[in-house]
Amino acid sequence: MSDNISNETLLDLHRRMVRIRRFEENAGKLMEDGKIPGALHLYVGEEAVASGVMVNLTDADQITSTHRGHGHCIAKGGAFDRMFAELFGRSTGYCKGKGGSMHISNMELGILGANGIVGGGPPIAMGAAFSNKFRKTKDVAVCFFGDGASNEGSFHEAANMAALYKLPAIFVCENNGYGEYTPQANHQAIVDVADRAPGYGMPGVIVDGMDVMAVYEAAGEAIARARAGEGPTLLECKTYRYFDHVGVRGMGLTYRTDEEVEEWRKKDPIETFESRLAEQGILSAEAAQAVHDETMAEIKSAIKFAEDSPFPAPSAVTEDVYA
Amino acid sequence: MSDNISNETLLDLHRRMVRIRRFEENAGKLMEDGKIPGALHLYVGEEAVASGVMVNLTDADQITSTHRGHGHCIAKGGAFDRMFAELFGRSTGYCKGKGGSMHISNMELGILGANGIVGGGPPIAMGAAFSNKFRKTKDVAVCFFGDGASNEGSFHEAANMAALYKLPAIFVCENNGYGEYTPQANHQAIVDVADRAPGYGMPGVIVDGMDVMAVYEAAGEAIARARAGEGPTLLECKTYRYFDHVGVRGMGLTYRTDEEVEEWRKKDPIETFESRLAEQGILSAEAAQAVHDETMAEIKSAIKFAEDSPFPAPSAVTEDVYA
Amino acid sequence: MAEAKQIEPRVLPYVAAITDGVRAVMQEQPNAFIAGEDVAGAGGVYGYYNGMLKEFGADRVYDTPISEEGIVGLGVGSAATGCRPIIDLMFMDFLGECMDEVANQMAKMRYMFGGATTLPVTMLTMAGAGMSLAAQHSQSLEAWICHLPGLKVVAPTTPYDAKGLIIAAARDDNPVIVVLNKMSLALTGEVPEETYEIPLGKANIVRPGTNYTIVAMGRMVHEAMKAAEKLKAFGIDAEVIDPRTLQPFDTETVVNSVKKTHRIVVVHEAVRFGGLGGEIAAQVQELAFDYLDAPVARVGAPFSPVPFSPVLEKAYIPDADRIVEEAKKQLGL
Amino acid sequence: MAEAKQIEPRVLPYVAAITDGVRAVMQEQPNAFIAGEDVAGAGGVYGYYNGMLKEFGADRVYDTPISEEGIVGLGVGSAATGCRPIIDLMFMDFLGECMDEVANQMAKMRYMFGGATTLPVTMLTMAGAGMSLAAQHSQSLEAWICHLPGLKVVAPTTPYDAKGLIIAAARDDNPVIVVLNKMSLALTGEVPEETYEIPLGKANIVRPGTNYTIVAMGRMVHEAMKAAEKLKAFGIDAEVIDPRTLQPFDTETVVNSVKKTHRIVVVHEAVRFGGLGGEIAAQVQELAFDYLDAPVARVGAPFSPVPFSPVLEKAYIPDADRIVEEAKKQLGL
Ligand SMILES: Cc1ncc(C[n+]2csc(CCOP(=O)(O)OP(=O)(O)O)c2C)c(N)n1
Ligand SMILES: Cc1ncc(C[n+]2csc(CCOP(=O)(O)OP(=O)(O)O)c2C)c(N)n1
Ligand SMILES: [Mg+2]
Ligand SMILES: [Mg+2]
Repeated sequence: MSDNISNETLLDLHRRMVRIRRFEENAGKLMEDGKIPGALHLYVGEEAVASGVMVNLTDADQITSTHRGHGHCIAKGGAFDRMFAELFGRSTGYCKGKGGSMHISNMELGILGANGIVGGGPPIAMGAAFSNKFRKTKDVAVCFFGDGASNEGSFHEAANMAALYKLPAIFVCENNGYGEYTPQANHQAIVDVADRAPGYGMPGVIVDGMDVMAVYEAAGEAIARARAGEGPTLLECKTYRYFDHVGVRGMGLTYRTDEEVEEWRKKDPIETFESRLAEQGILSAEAAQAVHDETMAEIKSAIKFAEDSPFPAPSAVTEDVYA
Repeated sequence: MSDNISNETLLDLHRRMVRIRRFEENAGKLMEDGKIPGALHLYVGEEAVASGVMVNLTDADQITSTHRGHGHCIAKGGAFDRMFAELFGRSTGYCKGKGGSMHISNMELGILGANGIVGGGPPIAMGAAFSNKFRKTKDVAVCFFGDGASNEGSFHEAANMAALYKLPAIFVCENNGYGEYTPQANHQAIVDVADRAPGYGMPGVIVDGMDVMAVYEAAGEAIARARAGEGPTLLECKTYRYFDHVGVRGMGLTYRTDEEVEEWRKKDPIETFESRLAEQGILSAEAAQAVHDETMAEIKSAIKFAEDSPFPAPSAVTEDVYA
Repeated sequence: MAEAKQIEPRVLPYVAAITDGVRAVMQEQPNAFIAGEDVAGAGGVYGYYNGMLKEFGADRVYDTPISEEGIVGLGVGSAATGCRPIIDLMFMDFLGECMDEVANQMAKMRYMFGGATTLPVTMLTMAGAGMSLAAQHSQSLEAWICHLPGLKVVAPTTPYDAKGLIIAAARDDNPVIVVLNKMSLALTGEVPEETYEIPLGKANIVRPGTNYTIVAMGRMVHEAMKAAEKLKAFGIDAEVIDPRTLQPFDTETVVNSVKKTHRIVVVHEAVRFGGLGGEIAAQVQELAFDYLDAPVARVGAPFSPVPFSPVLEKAYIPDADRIVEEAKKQLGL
Repeated sequence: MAEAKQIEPRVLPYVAAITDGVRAVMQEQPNAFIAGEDVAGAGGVYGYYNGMLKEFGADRVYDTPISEEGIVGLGVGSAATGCRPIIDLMFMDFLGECMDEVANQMAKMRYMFGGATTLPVTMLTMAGAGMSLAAQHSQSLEAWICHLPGLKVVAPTTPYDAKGLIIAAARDDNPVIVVLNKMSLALTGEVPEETYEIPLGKANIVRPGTNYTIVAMGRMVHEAMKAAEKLKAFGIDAEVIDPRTLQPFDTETVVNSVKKTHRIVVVHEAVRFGGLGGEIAAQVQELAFDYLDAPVARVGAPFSPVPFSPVLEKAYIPDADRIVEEAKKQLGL
């Protein structure tokens, strides 16, 4: 266990991961049961990334998220009830039902939106980081994006500008080895997305994205650099999604082997972390279970809140277009 | 003098550079005298790049060019008369007067167009390289682009795809230190655009773009690799434009010092090469002068051809939209 | 055997008809290939490239990176040099990512080059709302591309049209964008086995009628048909026209219809303001002014992005009821 | 001193009026900054940011890389977090490079977020043909952006309008795209010293008239004025309307004019097919059907990319003569 991390932080990291895991499992089931409309891209397996990064952030720091955005929102402090309400398309949701899974956002928490556009986040995060510097705050802006997204021109432009202006921006690449059903080797000729960092004049750091402490520390360093005015970092987290690209079972395509999934599951970010915490006497198995249970209880009441919430009035369709 | 380069090739390199230089000087004058409409971006100072690359290519190899495209077209075999006719907006021009300076093209010579869009070339060249591989030719596609263009998302996407598919594509970055009036240090945090190559999984090579033999050899290697099916190369040529961004005197802005221009002019690609050729007894000063004179004679008659050529009929405006 | 075929028409869903059309093109044209995000291994996110990789091999079916500008560039550069690419833009909303390649390169290359090249690019893309995919995966943006000289645009409505228009698009030497509709994927209809072409630029009178004209684009054709049924109760015998090709637009067929019916509504799923309906209305009132007994009506989406919540999405997407409503207003019923 | 000012109105060219407007915004709004390609060191390729770097310093005026998507992202991200960015898109043609940021992010963010954010982005861009800059530097693409709920669009015609509309755009809490015209840069006109705002969404009756309406957008307003002069010879007293704001469009002013004049032509430099003229024509015939003595006419560019050669470009761009021609046809003269 790292000496630098307080027990409080360790428990915080754990709690955030559990909250994501349980939320996603439930959301996935609700979607596959036809209770949640549209498409959900679930974050299960990747919890260490969002949690490890976000524990370093305040509400004033901003993030941009992706189509696979629930984990980021939860780790950044998103409330289950308003998130579920949004997924259910209710007026009590974070976007009053207008955005849904791919656009969950909350300005008070610095969540500048999930994004249905792959590569949509980096330019916006770069703009927020620019704003932080311009307004002379010490806030940072973090964008999450996938290995697939690293091939979008928008990432390239944002990374170059962030480095040029030495902006307090962190580019967190969640390299889960696939863009939809296409393995990384079929979408880029490199293994490490971090190799792109020197081309922008920023440091590129690779971290085990299944190890929440490693992510926490690497992100912490990058964020400290950014706050100190030393510019952006590209932080690549090697991770994996357990579920299909969309939903849990998804389209049932055979684009990866069961063995591969099993190998990764052995590195499960929550289970491995719980073992370590137990070994160190920081969190017993029972105490860990209690976190899961509390989370489940909260999820249940959040789902109830969502299901009991009203749909928006049809007339709301043309509201909120303009300020 | 390199042992590998035949005298014939050396003379060819020289001739192409001279042809570009003289063409551009004359075109610039015609533009500033108001005889050529629109905007010309002139290539003077950068002749070694186009010439050094193009001597390695056949008519079947393709190039995509830029807004600063005359040099590429001339080096690829473009005829002065049809080029001037295009600049003058005449029906005998390469594009029947529809394209002008920024769109000169010729399919027989493999010139897939100058391009008014910065970063417009790389995706198209990548597509042509794909086609070469698909059609099992041994042809290569070369795109030229500037330091400024290297910040466009289109470059990023094209480079990644070319490396992924191991396409016979060469990305020739003409790093002249400026994007319009913005020095490189104000548009990217790197010094060498070639540093971006590893991020795509392709070799990055830096060459003195004022030394036509160096360009010739480096391009030759990259092209040989490409023809052998070993994939693309990013070839960065450090060069300089003597004239302003547009035209000769341009807007008269003071974005660079006279000293800087003078320093670069000392490395003039034609003068230094002529000295070397003279030293080696390959081309005497008189023989070199003859090349200039012949070129000038050809230019004069080409301008006359252009000026004597008819304008397109106004009704041609709606022709050539569809096949 | 010939008789047997006539007795049992071949019925396919829209999604399979797309596949059928693409397969016919791939078989017919040796220099055709398919490239797009997840089209090879996965067969496309809606499955309409299923089996293509297996049948035509990895040399002709390519998964691409998530690089829409690169994908269109692949199409443009390869088409200018002897290929006949079929490129896939997963959702029409992603036009934003590649609009330069589409608008400034693909559409204009031939013209800028003085006619020196052909660009036989076929681009398939998926439009439309109705699946709660929200603002960035539900748009109908045909107005953008129909405003671009140099492009052709088709919008197949039925399985039959999907196959025939894809084949026509791929045989055409110009860039053609095929605007598919995701809500139509499961729709079934007759699709002949053989390779056939639906001529570009010719509208289809889906339902002949005498005293009212409905011009509907893409999926809205089906809503128009429902509306026509409902309008019967009011003594209205509506003619429903599916333009099939949006660019070049078959104004003549529409105007001829109006000269007969004297009343017309134009329907599309796109936002009404600035949609293609405006162009058609403007043309109709210009060319058939004296025949019109009422202003040309238009039905389109309201002026907002596409909302997520099913309740809002339903309020958003034009449907048969809204067409009937508009018709009744126009007919004073 | 007050009298002295009244005696000598302050006359500026359009290009300086832009600067004047931008300067007023920068002075008024501490969180405003300018960012774009060559806007700082060079003052913009047409010089309308001249002096900004000197006056406001490098903390508020930024040269950017050639990264249009990044530039708009800079605008969106900073506007959502407390800034009021003025971003420059050098040529409107480059919308293709950043259409995702414009259409899928900037226009939709507020809506997708359920109204939780404002996005006070002002984007200046240069449209129009006439300088032999060919197909990729001459377009008028306002139809694309006016079809996007969430955006506002203005098109200043005169120096006075340029300043006043830029100020209004920058004060508005929504993204506003200011479509400037390069052929108007040298055009002079009165521009008051003080900071003033031209209300968004209100058309300007540039020339009142009685028996013919010309609605003209952007630079075409000047051609419309010339046409109005020429039409006098035929007993036509044309009313010329400059919408000033293209989105939201002031239909009311136009319709009221038509109710008086009974005949109207809509003019824009954009390609006629699919241009905003279609929308306006459709609205006018819908709302003033019974007042129209002739179909709504439209003048726009032919269906081709913008050609380079001056001869072709002249044949391409709509002008006063073409408006007169159209009017005469319409009036049976
Ligand atoms: C611009 C754009 N292109 C394509 C898509 C379709 N799409 C949605 S998610 C996805 C894969 C993204 O891969 P990656 O960035 O690695 O993220 P992951 O899903 O693996 O988390 C694709 C192609 C999209 N939403 N936006
Ligand atoms: C997409 C796009 N953005 C901006 C411009 C305007 N522009 C024309 S040339 C140029 C500078 C290009 O710099 P670089 O790529 O270094 O080429 P150089 O002119 O130095 O040869 C710019 C910004 C353009 N033509 N296209
Ligand atoms: Mg991924
Ligand atoms: Mg340069």
